[in-house]
Amino acid sequence: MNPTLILVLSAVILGLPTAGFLVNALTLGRLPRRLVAWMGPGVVLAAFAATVVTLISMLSRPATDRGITIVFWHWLNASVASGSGVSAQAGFNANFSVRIDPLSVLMMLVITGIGGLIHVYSVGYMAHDRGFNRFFAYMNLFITSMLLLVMSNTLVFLIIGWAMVAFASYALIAFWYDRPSAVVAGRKAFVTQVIGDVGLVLGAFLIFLNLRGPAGNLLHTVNMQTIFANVGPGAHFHNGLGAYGAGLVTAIGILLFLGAAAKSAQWPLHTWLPDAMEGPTPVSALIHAATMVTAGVYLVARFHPIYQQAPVAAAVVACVGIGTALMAGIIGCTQYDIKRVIAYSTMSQIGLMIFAVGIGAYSAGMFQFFTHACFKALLFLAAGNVIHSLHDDQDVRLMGGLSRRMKWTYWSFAIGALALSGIPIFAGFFSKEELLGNGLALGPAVPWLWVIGVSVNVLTSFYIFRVVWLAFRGEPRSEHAERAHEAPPLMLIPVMILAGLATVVGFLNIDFAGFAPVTVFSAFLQPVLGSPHSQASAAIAGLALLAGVVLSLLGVGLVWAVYERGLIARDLISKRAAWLYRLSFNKFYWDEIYDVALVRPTVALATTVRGLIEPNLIDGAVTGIREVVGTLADDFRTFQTGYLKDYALVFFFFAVVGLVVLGLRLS
Amino acid sequence: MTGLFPGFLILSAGLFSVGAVGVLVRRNPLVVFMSIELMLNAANLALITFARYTQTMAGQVFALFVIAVAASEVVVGLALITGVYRSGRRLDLDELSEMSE
Amino acid sequence: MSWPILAVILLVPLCGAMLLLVVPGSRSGVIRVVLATVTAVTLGLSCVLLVAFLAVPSPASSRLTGTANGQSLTTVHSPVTFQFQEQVNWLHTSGSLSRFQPALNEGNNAFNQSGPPPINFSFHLGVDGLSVWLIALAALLFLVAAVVLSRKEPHLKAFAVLMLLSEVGVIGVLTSLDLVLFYFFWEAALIPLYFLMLGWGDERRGRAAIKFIVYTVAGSLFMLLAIIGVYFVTGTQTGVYTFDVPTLIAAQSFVQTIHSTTFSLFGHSFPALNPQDWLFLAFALAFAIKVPLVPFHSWLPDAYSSGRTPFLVFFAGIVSKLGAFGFIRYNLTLFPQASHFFQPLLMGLGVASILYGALAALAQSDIKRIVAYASISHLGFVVLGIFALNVDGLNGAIIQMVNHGVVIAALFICVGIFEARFATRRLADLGGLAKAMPVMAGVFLVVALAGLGMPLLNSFVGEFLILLGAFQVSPAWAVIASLGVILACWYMLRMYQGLTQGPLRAPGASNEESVVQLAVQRIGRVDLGPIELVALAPLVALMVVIGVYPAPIIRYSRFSAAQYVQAVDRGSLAKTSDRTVTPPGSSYRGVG
Amino acid sequence: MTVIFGIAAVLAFLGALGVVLSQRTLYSALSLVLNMVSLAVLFLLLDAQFLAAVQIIVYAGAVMVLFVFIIALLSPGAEERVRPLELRMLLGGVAAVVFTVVIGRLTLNGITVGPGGRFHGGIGPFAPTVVNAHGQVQTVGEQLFTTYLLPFEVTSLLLLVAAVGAVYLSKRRRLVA
Repeated sequence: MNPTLILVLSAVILGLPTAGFLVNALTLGRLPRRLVAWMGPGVVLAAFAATVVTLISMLSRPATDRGITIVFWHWLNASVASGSGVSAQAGFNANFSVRIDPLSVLMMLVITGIGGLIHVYSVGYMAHDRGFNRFFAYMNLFITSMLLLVMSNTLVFLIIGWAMVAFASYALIAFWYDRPSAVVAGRKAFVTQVIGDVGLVLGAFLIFLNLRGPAGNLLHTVNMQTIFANVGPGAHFHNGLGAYGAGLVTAIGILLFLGAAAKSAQWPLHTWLPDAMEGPTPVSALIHAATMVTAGVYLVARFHPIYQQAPVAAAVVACVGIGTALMAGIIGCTQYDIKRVIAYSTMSQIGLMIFAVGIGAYSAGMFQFFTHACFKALLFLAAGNVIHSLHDDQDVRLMGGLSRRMKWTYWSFAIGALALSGIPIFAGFFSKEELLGNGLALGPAVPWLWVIGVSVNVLTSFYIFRVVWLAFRGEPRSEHAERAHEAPPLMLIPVMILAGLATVVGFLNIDFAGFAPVTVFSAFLQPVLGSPHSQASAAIAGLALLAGVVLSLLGVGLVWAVYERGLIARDLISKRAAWLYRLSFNKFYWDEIYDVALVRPTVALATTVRGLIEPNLIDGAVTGIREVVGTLADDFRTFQTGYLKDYALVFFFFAVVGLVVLGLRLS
Repeated sequence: MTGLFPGFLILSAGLFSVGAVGVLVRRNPLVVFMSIELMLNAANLALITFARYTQTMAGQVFALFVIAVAASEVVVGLALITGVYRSGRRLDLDELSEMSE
Repeated sequence: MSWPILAVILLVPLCGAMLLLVVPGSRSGVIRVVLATVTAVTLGLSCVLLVAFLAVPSPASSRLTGTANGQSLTTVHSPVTFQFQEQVNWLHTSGSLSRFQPALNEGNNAFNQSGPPPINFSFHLGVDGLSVWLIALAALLFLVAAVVLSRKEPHLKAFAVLMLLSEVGVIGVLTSLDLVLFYFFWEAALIPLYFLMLGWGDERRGRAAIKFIVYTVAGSLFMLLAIIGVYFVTGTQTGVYTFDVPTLIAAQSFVQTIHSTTFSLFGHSFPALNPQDWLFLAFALAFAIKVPLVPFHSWLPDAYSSGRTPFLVFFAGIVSKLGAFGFIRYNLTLFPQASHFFQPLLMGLGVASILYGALAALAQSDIKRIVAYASISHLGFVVLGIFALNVDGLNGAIIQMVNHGVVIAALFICVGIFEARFATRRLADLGGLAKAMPVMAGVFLVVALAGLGMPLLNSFVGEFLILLGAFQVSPAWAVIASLGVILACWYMLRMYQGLTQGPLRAPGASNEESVVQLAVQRIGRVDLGPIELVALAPLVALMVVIGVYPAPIIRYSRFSAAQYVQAVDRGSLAKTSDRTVTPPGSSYRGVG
Repeated sequence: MTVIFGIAAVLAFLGALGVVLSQRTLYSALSLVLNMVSLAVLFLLLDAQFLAAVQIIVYAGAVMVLFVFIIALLSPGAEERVRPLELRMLLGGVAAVVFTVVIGRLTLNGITVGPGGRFHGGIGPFAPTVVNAHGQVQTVGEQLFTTYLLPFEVTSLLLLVAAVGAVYLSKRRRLVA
């Protein structure tokens, strides 16, 4: 790869969305809408084109030579060389550099490609919105931040991108800022993300302060390539950090995962994602399905050299992932808001990806990310069409019978649902089954995590087809549903492109333990993520594959039985196992728990500080001193007649006293 | 002559005390001013005494300055007193006070 | 630089104040023009200083030859060097001054003389990488304050004169290299600030001004005693009787204070405080009040919530930095051992300020008070960074001082804009204003994000380095301090969202038109006016530039930061190894 | 010599008492004149002829004339009698007596001048004979215009300010009370 070419290309890729944002922001929303409608998606699609050029240029090189690091500028350097009476002191130093390699290019392709489609869709979706320009400013800012996140070769800039996407996400969730619920949801998302950022920052500190080079010298670097090159076996972190002891790498792994969990809505930092559906639907598709929420997966995959050294941390990652997948699946079955169902499905699917990268199946996790980006964006955009035509109704109980009125949308949504459920030939089938298959050979507690993962399949296909049935089939249950109409072409074409992608991209990687292997995808990522790991034997893998498909179909069958035929009563669960239903419907009460355990104590503490400590203790101390002084002053007050001569008298009197004292000493 | 040295100083102290008492007890601003002049003169006497007995010039020169300061003080002070008188108030320092509550 | 640039920087505002005295008070336009010109010239000069600072090679450090407890003759260099030094002897009490003259350029043997020490102090100015930025920041903030100063401000002329006088005081504090001169400027700055606080602001300003003056004067009295104490303690131990800062810093190499004596309490034995410790505490008290650190902060919310915007721009922006500046310049260099001894105390106070300020900000209903407590929280970070006593912490603290000045000034301007338009400071009274004032909402968003430490904006750089520095000393403190970042996000968003988002409301107005009408009636416009934009633009630009490319500031500060670390490390030769994260030999400090 | 000193001292002291104790302002002023003339005599005794002359001219001449003018102009009536044994009077009187006694004791017992005396500073070059040989006025003048030039100039400034101030204050307009 030609460094100059890559420099220019990456500058273009990062610069175009930035420019789009700046132009929109600095003109203070005065640009004509038509211009913005071209510029907003235009910059992203142009960045996509540049990414494709990068990809082509990369593919022309041998697989061993597909990574390149480009330094843009020195961000800061606090080190001092010796001289002028100062001995050398090493301080923090960091460059702004980007890393172009297969993993980052894959992420860039998804971000700019799917992001571009969603931008185009947004032109239609937001056409009548008052904040059209503001919307595209934030969207472009998000693309920039997300690209920064995945391209950065410096830990600090990864953190910067990490926090900037959080801001962009906040701004877009609270985009309709006159809705109080949107405002609160935005704040919740932002604060949760900042918690994750802090974890990431602390992890970065640990790496920076403790990483040693081959000679045993401290490296003090935030350059990610240097970090990865030196964390492998034989070049360990130094374990001298007092209380951290031998668990240093584990601590780093857990701290980094704290950031990943916040971003990817994994337990225990997951509660913001469903609320984030307050934002416009394209936002949900772009940020809360395709790109930002998968950043956690990217982070763990990118830092796999560290997780390979920290099996405990990796196991924690895997367990949290699979646990979140199960929990979100259960919650998704009882929700009525169409976007929230998809949001919980996102949480669940990302749980599976996190599980994959936790057990070491990095390439499988990334493949699931890739297909998921296609079909989940598809589902959100199709749901967006529905919501748009129903005038912002999101409750599936108010829908019904839309398949006749919105045929294209219906079929697209159905393809998305099939892909999500992992029904064969659709993208999700290839990625998810491969991913789950790894659970039979890798990670902790084999094969029990696989058992959980594969049983999530039932839930997945159940909740998504439940939405398909409730929303699209049957009879319309509201006026809006009766008057629903198909979306305009601008919003339909991106949906259909995504539907096509969701059907075909699975064929990029067919890897079922030796059945007709096609390994385009994993071979592409191999230079970064290493070879796919040994799998279970072909027979067991085949059985597992079969089990997965059967369970998915079981979910669809259940929906058919409950909603189409009425063979099983709808309220079976809510009657027989009311506690389970309530648990699911109330999202396992996490919001309430956090409210009681964290939010309220903090607010109570703050109120105490303001209402009690400030006026009584702090000001009180001051007032107390003043009162003591004041009382003393009252005693002396009889002297303060206000007559100048009395003051003079006192002065004279004491001057004489002083003189007497002096005189006695002198004589 | 040397024997008179304490005499000059005691006289100076006595004059100063009398002047100080005058400042403290009299309420007529004119008399208070005169008492201040008394105190300044007492100080002058001390200055000149010391100058004479240490055979230096500084005391005399400073006595000269004191006279100049006293003169300017009287000028301004008397102007103030006439001003106060013209504004129709009684010439009584205690009644003129604005500092008492 | 062949001309005394520092003295000129000091003189320009002073002459400006005198010039303003002859302008008739009714000519408000002329007054504003003169004020803006004078502050702009000062800013220009400080920019010249910035440029020249890097061009001029760092001078050879002050040398001092002396004996440690009369043992042997050694020569030490002052670990901290200053540029653009200007020195004029001001007052001395001995004819044999030359014997005691600070040994700036050649070593001398001013030791072991008998008899009472002469008192001499000089008009000695100089800058280093720490103060050079603060001078520029001060000049900028005074210019911004001059811009936002309304021509309808009552007693405009008095305000302008007092403002310029306080600029003289502030820059004097930053440039003086003589303890007496420093104290003089420290107090001189107080007087105009007191009158500015007393004369302009809301109805509670009187109480606020009294509180402020009592607090700071109480603190600085202790400092005055300590200045005299330093003079004698250093003098008796090393024979160097001087108020000259570089000489004093060099002389500390000879001062031996070991915590050898102990006293016991409740069965534990504690090291007894020695004179150095008391002097450290006296200085620290003065600076802690000025910063302010948490138990000493009670003057601040009242002062910040009652003051007028232009006053707050420079008062909150630069005056609170003087405390942090004092910590670095005087506490670290003059009492290296005590600095190490009290490191846990000061870091603890820093962390306490961070959390306490953040929590208090979270519960306020008055937007100005939110900003006031936010300021306490942010300055806690600065102190935390300073007393990490390492390169990263100090660099972070220096850059954070600049950042905080920029951010807090911008926040007060923003809050002042809302207050001017809707005549209320209650958060609950306002809401959804982004609809009525979109530009303002955008600018305010950037400012609020900078306030909560958003990456690619300036505060992030400082907080990151400070936390990194603190982490090396104590991971636990750093983790607790980072809770402050989370709380900052919370209270800043609470204020930003409360003002600009949610349903539109303002006192006496229910819909968009009436809100606009109300504001237009009151001050003629609703969204940002050109003057306000001009005032905010440089601040916002600085936030972005420092955040994206902080290298230039670090380029100035890192050399000085390394010097200060070296100065304070003189006091910890025994403690160095167990304080650093890494074992000796390959220390992070990279000795050699 | 001692006799002259005794007479002048008694007169000066009586004059001072007269200033403070007289009921009428005019008597006070006249007592002050007596006091000043006596002081001038004492100055002569101390070999300060120039200052004695200045004392007569400035004080007894200019200042006292000014006082008398003002008294005549305002003709203030008799002040009410100082209430006897008022706290003020008592404290002031006691302080005054103690002050004089202490000074007296100090000077009689302690302070001596000259070599070996407790009064430091040594003996300067301006012995009366030297001064008189050079000329009293010349000596003072030389000192004023060399060593004490700056205070001298400042004093001239002070006089100017006082003059301006007096003119300003006595302009015919309502004064700020």
